[in-house]
Amino acid sequence: MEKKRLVYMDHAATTMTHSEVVRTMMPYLNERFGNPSSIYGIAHESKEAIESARQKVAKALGADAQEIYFTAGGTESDNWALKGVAFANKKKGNHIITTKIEHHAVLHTCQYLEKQGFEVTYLPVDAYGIVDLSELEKAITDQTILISVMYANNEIGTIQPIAEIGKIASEHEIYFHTDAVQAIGNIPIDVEAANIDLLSFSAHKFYGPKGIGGLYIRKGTRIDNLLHGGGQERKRRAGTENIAGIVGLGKAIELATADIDSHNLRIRAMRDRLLAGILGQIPHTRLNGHQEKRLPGNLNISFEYIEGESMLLLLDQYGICGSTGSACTSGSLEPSHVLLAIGLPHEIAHGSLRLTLGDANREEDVDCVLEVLPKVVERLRSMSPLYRPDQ
Amino acid sequence: MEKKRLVYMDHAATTMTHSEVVRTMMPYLNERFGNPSSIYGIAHESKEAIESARQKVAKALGADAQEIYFTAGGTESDNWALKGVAFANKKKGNHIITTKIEHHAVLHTCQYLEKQGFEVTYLPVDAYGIVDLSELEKAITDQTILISVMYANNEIGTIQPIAEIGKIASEHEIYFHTDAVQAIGNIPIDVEAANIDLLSFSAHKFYGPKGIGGLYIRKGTRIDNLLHGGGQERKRRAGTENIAGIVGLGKAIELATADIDSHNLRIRAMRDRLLAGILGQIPHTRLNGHQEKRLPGNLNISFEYIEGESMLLLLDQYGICGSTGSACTSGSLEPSHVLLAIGLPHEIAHGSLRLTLGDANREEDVDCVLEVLPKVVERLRSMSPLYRPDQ
Amino acid sequence: MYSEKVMDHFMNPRNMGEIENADGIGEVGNPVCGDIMKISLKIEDNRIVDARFKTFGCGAAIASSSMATELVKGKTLEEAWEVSNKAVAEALEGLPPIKMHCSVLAEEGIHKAINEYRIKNGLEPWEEKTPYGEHTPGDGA
Amino acid sequence: MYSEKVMDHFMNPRNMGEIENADGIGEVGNPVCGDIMKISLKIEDNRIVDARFKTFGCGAAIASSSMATELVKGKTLEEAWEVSNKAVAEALEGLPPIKMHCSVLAEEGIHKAINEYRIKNGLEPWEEKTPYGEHTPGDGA
Ligand SMILES: Cc1ncc(COP(=O)(O)O)c(C=O)c1O
Ligand SMILES: Cc1ncc(COP(=O)(O)O)c(C=O)c1O
Repeated sequence: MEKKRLVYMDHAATTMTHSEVVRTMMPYLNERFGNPSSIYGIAHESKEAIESARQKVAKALGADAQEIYFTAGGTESDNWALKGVAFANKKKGNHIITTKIEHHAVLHTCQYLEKQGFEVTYLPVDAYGIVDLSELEKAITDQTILISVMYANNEIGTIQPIAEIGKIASEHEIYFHTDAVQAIGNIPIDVEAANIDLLSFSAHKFYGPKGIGGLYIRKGTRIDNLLHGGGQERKRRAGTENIAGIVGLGKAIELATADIDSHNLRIRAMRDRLLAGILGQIPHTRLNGHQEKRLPGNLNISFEYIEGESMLLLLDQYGICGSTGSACTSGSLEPSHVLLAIGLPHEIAHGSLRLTLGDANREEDVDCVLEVLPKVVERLRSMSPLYRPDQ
Repeated sequence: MEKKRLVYMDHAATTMTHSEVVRTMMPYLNERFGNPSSIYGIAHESKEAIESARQKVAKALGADAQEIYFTAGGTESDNWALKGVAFANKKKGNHIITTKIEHHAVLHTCQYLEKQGFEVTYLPVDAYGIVDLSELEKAITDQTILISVMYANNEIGTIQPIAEIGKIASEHEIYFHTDAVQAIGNIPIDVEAANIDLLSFSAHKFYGPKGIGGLYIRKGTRIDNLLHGGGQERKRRAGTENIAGIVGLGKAIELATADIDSHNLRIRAMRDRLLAGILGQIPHTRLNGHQEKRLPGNLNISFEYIEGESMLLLLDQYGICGSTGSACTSGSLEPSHVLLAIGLPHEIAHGSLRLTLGDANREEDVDCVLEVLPKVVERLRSMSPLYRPDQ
Repeated sequence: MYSEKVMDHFMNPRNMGEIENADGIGEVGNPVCGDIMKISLKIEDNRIVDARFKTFGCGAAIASSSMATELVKGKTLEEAWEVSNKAVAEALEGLPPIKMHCSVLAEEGIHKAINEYRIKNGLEPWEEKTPYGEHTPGDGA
Repeated sequence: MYSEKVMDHFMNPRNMGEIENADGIGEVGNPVCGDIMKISLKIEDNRIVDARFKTFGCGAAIASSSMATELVKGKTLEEAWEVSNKAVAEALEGLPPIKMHCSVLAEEGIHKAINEYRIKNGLEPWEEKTPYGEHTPGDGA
């Protein structure tokens, strides 16, 4: 089988680091290695580089630089936000509200907190993956200390009504955390306007390096530390700073948020053409998630009668990179909790394919998928005991 | 004042990344960006790169690759080891033993655990910074679940009798953690021979990149997760892997442990010449730590009547990078807890200078410090109200 | 992740399809778990002369079905009954731990098809060592 | 970390030393905290005609002593008493928050030296706004 150029349509999993970002990082991997906690000249350079990156993040989020803390990624940020707020405010209450469709970094942290005596409400979502605001209001008790709702979902791309949630949270004086890992660079964010108290981000999702991320913490928020040790990050996050990573994150967020609209335009156009082509050519196929309120690059489609992993394996043979919500890639029996939460039956959830477009894609990639995917689906259906051609 | 070449003598704070390490990392910052959790070809490359790095770490420690977990650095590893073992074993007991001279990543984590209901014994050390084994034996109770003693101290370089401590711990069936952040590449390590159950390391201390480290966890050790989320690192440490960092760590540990002896020989020789020169030329001066049982590159010297930060500032003017145990660099009133623990009076602790030699140094650096330092000390003493030249 | 053999049987599955008027048919698995295998056998003189599969499932499930049908073709029913999931996995040059259940499913499919034949022909069905459906996938550890 | 002015006064301290037969001497701080300043003043006709310092301490402590002695030289005792730690810090173009206590120490040193002179000359000592030693360094936040 002929290998074509790599058609990378898994930008929600991770992105390639922008070459300008790598270039900005290089000096800090080489001669500029000084530990920013030190006192001599080369340490100052490191310190300044970190503070300049902090400014860039602050600007992208409409925050103050002093409200930005660097972490090792989205997972650490989510863990810190949830555990840190929960433990620091447990005298005030023990109730946390989140949703059924959060990333595991939030869900598993909530499960851990349940073991520690906290109560967690997992809000349901509608068929498009959107949280019901009246359900949210109903769930609030005088014990509620934290609401955590993701900005945009990593699987189906659904964008939540974050400003409305922020308003509800602030009216009830409850801290509001949002996992914006998938949103940065795709949706303009303003933590002030949306009443966000804590916001997680991860550089490798917006063309920055892996292993670096951050947490926005609104001034005055009561939150415990997650990592104890040295006095870095104004005594809130210990550990020698990953300077190259931080510098890369700063550059990446600057690039990703410089011109969100025109960036989206290009990607959304390709995405929409791809969607129309797939739905037009392949029967027994449905789009998961919301038609409008979705990330510009995200497609999540279920193909009945077939299973996702085998689809991915065949696509890989043609150089197409995608992902699936089938349990078969994760080794569990349950397919994606997100697809189940929007009401998909198990067998349909198993047959889902996520294609997430981004900077790596060109129109010819769309052509390639539109040529290959129908064949792949047809081939697997021909093997499937569930499929009858006359269906 | 003429600026000479940078004389970097702060290798214990951080090291420059080896050029070969940077070269090994580069592909993973560029084209090899695939998320190792994915299914397609470029994801496999990432996965293989991670497993190959894991092998290298395992080899360096005498461990099995399946016992190595990557983290964001020494701080996270220390936090994980202590909190993870404490919470997972709290039904067995609530007592932890450590020492007064641990890094803050261990000490502050212990203080956090005390707030959570654990009891912590902080063992004293002798005048050289060595833990008394009979004190350790005496401290053990039937509630003791963990002993955490650092392999080598970051300030005074003292190397602990780790194998003996491991023997005691294993005889009492108590988990033994060691913070080996400063030891890797300087001391041959064998987790089997020394009965170590958990061992922390951080790449930037052995010519690897910042923001990446790891924890060795002996098979069968009961330990909770610290970061909850995705199934990475065999479900024990969530978060998209910092592939470039991991690959860099792997290369760095391979280089650092390839030929410890001859590497040490060179550095120890420079260090000893520097020490002899300083003690010979500058009166009212003493070496802190142990003469023999110390890291090959470590010097920690107290100069009476003067304060450390001003010493560093003047040295920086000559391009010499060092550090101090004076509180004045950290913004607290208390000088280094390590220097106090070995019995130094406050004013002597304030006047300490740490010079840590490593790969960046050549003989001319020693010459430079021996030329500059006496002038710096003399100058500050002439300003000091505590100093009488006839003393 | 997968051995070359698995990829070969996934990309070029042997015996894919259904036998018309099959002598024995076994359908195992369920769509909730994401794997269904349907094995059909042509049996002559107590010997499997043809075996076919249709599978809804992952790469390992498809490769396991393909390999299992290959392994039983030409064997007597007694011999075919002894083809274990381990034999299937080994013939595939190994399966990832979390995919071992696919080979179990293939073994079960063959067994179910053989017993369907036996029952249809008035014979006592043979007993499974582990009842259908009680396999659990590895925990990925 | 430090302003250019701080570095200038640290590298080229003004008025370093001790005045022989000083009219007023103030020693403040203690070695435990890592800063000691000794200020000596030459006073003529209620005016500071010379001021010197010796300091054990960090860069900010040395620069603050240097600047404080500069600021009080030529001033009457009343004027010199009004030279606050903030004035010292401002003249140095700012100090990091965690180093503000160094400027407090310098103010205290001047005050102590002036009062020592006043007591020696049978005058009532002036009252400190904050008693010696009650300053705390910033928390670095
Ligand atoms: C929505 C969301 N939250 C959190 C994470 C975790 O981020 P990371 O893997 O960088 O720790 C991810 C991606 O993996 C994500 O998509
Ligand atoms: C002994 C010791 N432990 C732990 C750490 C923390 O490592 P990191 O800063 O890489 O998190 C350090 C260095 O800072 C150290 O020297």
